[in-house]
Amino acid sequence: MEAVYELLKAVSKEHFMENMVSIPLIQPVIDNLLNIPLVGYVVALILWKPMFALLIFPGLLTLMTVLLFIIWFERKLTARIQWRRGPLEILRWAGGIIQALADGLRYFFQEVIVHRDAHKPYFIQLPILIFIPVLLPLLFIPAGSIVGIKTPYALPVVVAIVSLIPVFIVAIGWASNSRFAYVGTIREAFMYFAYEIPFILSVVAMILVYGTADMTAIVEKQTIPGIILNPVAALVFFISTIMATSRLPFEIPEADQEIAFGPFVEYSGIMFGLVMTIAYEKMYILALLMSVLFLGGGNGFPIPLLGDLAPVIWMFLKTMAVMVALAFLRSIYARFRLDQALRLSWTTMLKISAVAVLIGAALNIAQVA
Amino acid sequence: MIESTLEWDVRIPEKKIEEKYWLNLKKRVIESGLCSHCSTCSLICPVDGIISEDREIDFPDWEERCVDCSVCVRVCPRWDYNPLSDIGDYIELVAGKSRRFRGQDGAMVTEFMASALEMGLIDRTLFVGRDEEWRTEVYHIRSVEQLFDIKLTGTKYSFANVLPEIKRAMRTSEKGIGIVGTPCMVSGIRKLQKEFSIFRKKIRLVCGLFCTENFYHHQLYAFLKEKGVDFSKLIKTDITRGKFIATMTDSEISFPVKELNSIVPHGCEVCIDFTAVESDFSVGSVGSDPGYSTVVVRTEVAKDVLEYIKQNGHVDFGKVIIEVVEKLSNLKKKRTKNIPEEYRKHMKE
Amino acid sequence: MSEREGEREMLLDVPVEPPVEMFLPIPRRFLEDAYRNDDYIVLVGPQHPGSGHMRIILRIKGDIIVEAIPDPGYVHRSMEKLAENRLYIQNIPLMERPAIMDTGNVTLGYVRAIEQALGIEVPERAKYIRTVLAELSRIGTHLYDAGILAVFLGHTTGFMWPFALREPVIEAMTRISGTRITSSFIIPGGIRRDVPWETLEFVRRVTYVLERRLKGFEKIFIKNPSVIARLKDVGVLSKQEAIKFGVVGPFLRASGVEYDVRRVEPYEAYDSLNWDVPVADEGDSYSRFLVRVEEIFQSLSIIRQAINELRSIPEGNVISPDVLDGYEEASSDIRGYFYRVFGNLVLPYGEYTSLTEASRGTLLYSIISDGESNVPYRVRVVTPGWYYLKGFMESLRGERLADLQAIYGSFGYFPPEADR
Amino acid sequence: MIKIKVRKPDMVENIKLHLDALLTGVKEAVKPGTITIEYPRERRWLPDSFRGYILFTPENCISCFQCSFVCPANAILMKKSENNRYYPSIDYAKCIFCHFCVDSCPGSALRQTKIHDVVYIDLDEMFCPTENMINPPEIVREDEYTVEYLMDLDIILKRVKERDDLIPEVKPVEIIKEYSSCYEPDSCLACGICVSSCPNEAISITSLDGEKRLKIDADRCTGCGICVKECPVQILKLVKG
Repeated sequence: MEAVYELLKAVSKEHFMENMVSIPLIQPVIDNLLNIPLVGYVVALILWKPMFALLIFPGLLTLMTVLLFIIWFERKLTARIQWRRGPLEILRWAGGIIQALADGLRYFFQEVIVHRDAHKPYFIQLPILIFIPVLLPLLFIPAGSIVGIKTPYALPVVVAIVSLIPVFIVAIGWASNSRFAYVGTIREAFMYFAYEIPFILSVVAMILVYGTADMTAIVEKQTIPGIILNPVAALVFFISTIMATSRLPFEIPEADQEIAFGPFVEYSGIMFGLVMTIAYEKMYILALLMSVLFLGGGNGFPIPLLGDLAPVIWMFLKTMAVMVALAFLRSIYARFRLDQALRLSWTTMLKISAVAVLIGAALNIAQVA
Repeated sequence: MIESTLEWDVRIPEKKIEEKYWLNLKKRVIESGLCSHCSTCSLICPVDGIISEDREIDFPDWEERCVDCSVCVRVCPRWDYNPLSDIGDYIELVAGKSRRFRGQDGAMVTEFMASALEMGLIDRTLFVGRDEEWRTEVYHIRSVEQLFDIKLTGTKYSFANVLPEIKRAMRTSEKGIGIVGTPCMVSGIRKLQKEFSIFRKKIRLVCGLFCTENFYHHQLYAFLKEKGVDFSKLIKTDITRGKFIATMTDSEISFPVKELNSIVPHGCEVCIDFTAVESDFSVGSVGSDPGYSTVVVRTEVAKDVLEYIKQNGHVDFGKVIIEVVEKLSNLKKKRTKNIPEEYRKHMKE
Repeated sequence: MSEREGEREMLLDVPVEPPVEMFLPIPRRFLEDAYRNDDYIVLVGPQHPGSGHMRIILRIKGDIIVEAIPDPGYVHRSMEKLAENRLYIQNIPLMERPAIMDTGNVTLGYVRAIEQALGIEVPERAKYIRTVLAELSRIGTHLYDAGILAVFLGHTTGFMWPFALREPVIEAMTRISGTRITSSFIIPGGIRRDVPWETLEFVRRVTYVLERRLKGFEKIFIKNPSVIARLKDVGVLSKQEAIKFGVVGPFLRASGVEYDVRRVEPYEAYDSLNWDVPVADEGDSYSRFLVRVEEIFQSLSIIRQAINELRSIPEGNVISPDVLDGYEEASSDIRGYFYRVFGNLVLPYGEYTSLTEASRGTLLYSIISDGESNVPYRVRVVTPGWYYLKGFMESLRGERLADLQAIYGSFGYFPPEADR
Repeated sequence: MIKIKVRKPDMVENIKLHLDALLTGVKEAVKPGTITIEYPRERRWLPDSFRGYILFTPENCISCFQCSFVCPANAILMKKSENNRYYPSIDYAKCIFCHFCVDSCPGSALRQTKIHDVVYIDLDEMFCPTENMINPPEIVREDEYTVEYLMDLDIILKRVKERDDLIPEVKPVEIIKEYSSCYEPDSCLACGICVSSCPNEAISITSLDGEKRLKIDADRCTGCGICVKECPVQILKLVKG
């Protein structure tokens, strides 16, 4: 009886309203909506901070928007640098901004071909299962007071889950049973080992700097952004992000001119649409992480009218800045050879990340003292 | 600047039958068995309709294509047949053996043409070569080096398509053309030259061959095959002392030439010209020692070539026994009886 | 190779049957030997993920290429045979086809062989305009090859910029000849029509634009650290090797041999202009690329000088009167007389050979004429791609498989040109 | 001789080169040197000599076959028209736009246009008979602007709101009068092939008693040279007059 009561209390409107996103600008409208019986419940649920984090920011809605935007933006920016026009014909007056949506729709209606030699169940399941490690970190990333799951171990958990993604990609490559996919998979695995250590070390350096692994606390502590506190760690994190999302100059596993999109070579239709967006989703998560660790997350000028939404907007802008920087690199660099990339990460990057850890440790000692 | 005109006349012969000229020719020459397969008509036909192959001269689709221009009749040596015989007029009579070339006998035809090429008298000459089955093929010779090819020398006893090739040679030759042919071909060329001035200018040297008869290739081939001649081994055919001799790499087959009478074409039966009387010079193996060729030089042009040869010492000269030539010429003259009555009146008494 | 010294060779005793049902243009023993020694045979191509079609049969030990065997001919179109049934003049568009971006040089080579046969001296003005056209094609080809190299390295901007930079070059060609690439503008005895002064001034301005934009290109691609890392010390051909394997053109000069047909046997207006032959010593992929970049700048300078010279040559008279043969009206514009002048062109008997420095190296044309027909008896074309194919394959030896693209791009190998 | 020397860049140089590349990228992103043209809406200005679609004026054609003879791609077929004259028709599936035909045409009957974007439904459609060559093909023009590349230290795209005329005025070729004449009447075969080949009925043949008389009407002769080519004994020649 007690348990049932607890449960009812947990799913009641009042419980949601206790921990609700407050937006002073539209508060009267929300108040009115809350009074309508069924609608009120839904509104309360959505505005419940953990649910808001899951659905709106940094969750699904923003993810979708960012995906559609960044793909278009990347193409547009590249085109601009390359003296071209980029996607234009779809919704011409807006510069072809819904190009990615149109492409997605086309993928959706395209036939999905599973070739004879592929491991059929894995081939189809893995691109869907990969969304678990891709989406799960979103629950732990705070935007101001909005956060899905608040835990002191948020940072290690996010890093651990993100590190799972390459495992799925390797599995996808195996299931594809194609030479290009094999080569791409091997390259992915090599790259994975190479960038993971500097990546984790740079995160460790930042944990040392802040003395905590709770992301909310990290954001709160950043009166000076982390990038100024420990620029070396920021550099290592940024380069590892490039490697992890396989952007140029480290677009080695997917190298379309060499191995025709590597592990994803056999996919078509909406399945290709899914696997193609993995890199972008990963990029989004790592950009969020970067903005939390180095750019002060949701910190910024408070905007009283927007209330809890202000940090959301600041964080969104910072994240976008990181993503644009990543997209920008695509038109600047050529692709390194695999051995060069490996040498870079196992020697230079490892050294720099060690320096970053030392800086972090020094700062930690200074703080404690 | 060449004089040119906008208006000119062309004389045309009279028709014997009120039909196209081709039919006149076909009826009066080919079907009456006078045609010697010299192919002059095939050379001159403006629509390239008259075909000269290993069969009787024919114009298969004449009803549509023939433009009735009369040239075939104008050039045919047997239309108003003027049979010639004997040795004819000559300036010099020599027997020779070329030091440069190897041929059936003295290789004097090759030597004369090579010398004419060297002198710059002609820049092109037509020779007849053969393939593995001794089919005749016409070669355009433009340099002396080409003449060293063994396939070009030696006697082939079947009709060759020499004259139609003149048309092609005419277009590209600048100095002149030298032609080697049987007496009937020589007559055809002479008639051609009489009618059309460009041939007078271009054909500079005409060599006649001593000839008793010539055969259609398919008939000769079948005949020799029956006699046991292996064409893959055949290296030489010759007629001497009334015998046809086919020399092969390992053996020799010979039989009396009379046996060939069954396949002698009609055109040869009415021919009495053994030495090609109308040519610039004629060459044959008759009348000289084995390994030597008899040369009858008839015109100044050929005389010049002979002088050139003498100067350069390309040839070993031998003895000519004119009686043998006369004997064979007279032998061929016996065919006069085959010539239709109306043409015999042309003959000199 | 020094990296491999510490490695230990390992024999995997797995019974593997070499594929027998597949046709490979290599000796069967080679295949079996490779399988016995645990080497891989990797077939790259013929659908090459870059330009054109060509297969490279690689024997690989680990990641290192032990031997590379070319299998060209996928785009062989029997140019030489086709040329034997076309009029001399009709062969000009045909000879352009193997390398259409290099139209100026390939046409020039063929036409010069004809001119040699006919003993024609080309009018001064035509000579300079032909030089301008040839150098424009050279710039266009080098830019094209730079673009292909960039796309092999995954550098998309490095691909797009040269292709965009070709646009002014092509615009200049359009204004000169009336078409973008296959100009067929150079004809025996001169050029098809005179080029007005405004167009030449436009071409001169194009050279400045190119120079300016190439500076940006240098920063983003040529001197980009990632590009240097991929190209430096990769696919090295020493001076001796380059000579031994018969490498030609900029690739030979990149190995330290100063040989340029334009210098050795000057044709057209090259000996009256002031220019340099760029040479590098390293012979690696990067210097092969840099030599061509430097050649672009030299070409720009040549064009400028040629146009300055043209200022003092009066307009008109761009076709030699020797070839016009009674149709002197056409001396500044062939329009209306083209067939009458060239339709029955017959070369005198003999063999005529011309050497041209095309963009990718020495280009040889050899025309044999029988002296009487209006079609060539034989046209022999040896394109630079064919010359340096062996050197290209040898430079692959001992390199990593992933460097194949970089070396391929650094040679600017263009299968249609090599296969003809 | 220019010696090109390259060293492997050291650490400091490397960072400088990285920054150079990144800054160039940023510069282009801020102020791009775009040279792309939005083609159907804009059109590149083309010079009058541009080699595009070929137009035909039958009045100027003398049926000389020269365009057909010179075509390297065998794309021109001469077809007999209703007035017994032969006119060219072009197979655009084969045409390579070398415009040898245009340059060969002695009477300016063929002329070039700037039209380069005609769409055909299938290969058969690409065969363009004479009657379709007289008028320019139907093309839908969406362009409102004409863009010209100006070169003034950088590529400048000059956009003008006007439609470029795709059919330029071409100065006709100055026609030189030539006529056919015989320079060796002795060799004439009287075959009449020249008479039947003449597209202008300028040569006549009349039979007299035992003779044939051939006559060239120099005024009617257009100098096309077909009889010169056709004559089996090659005794005709074109003479300037």
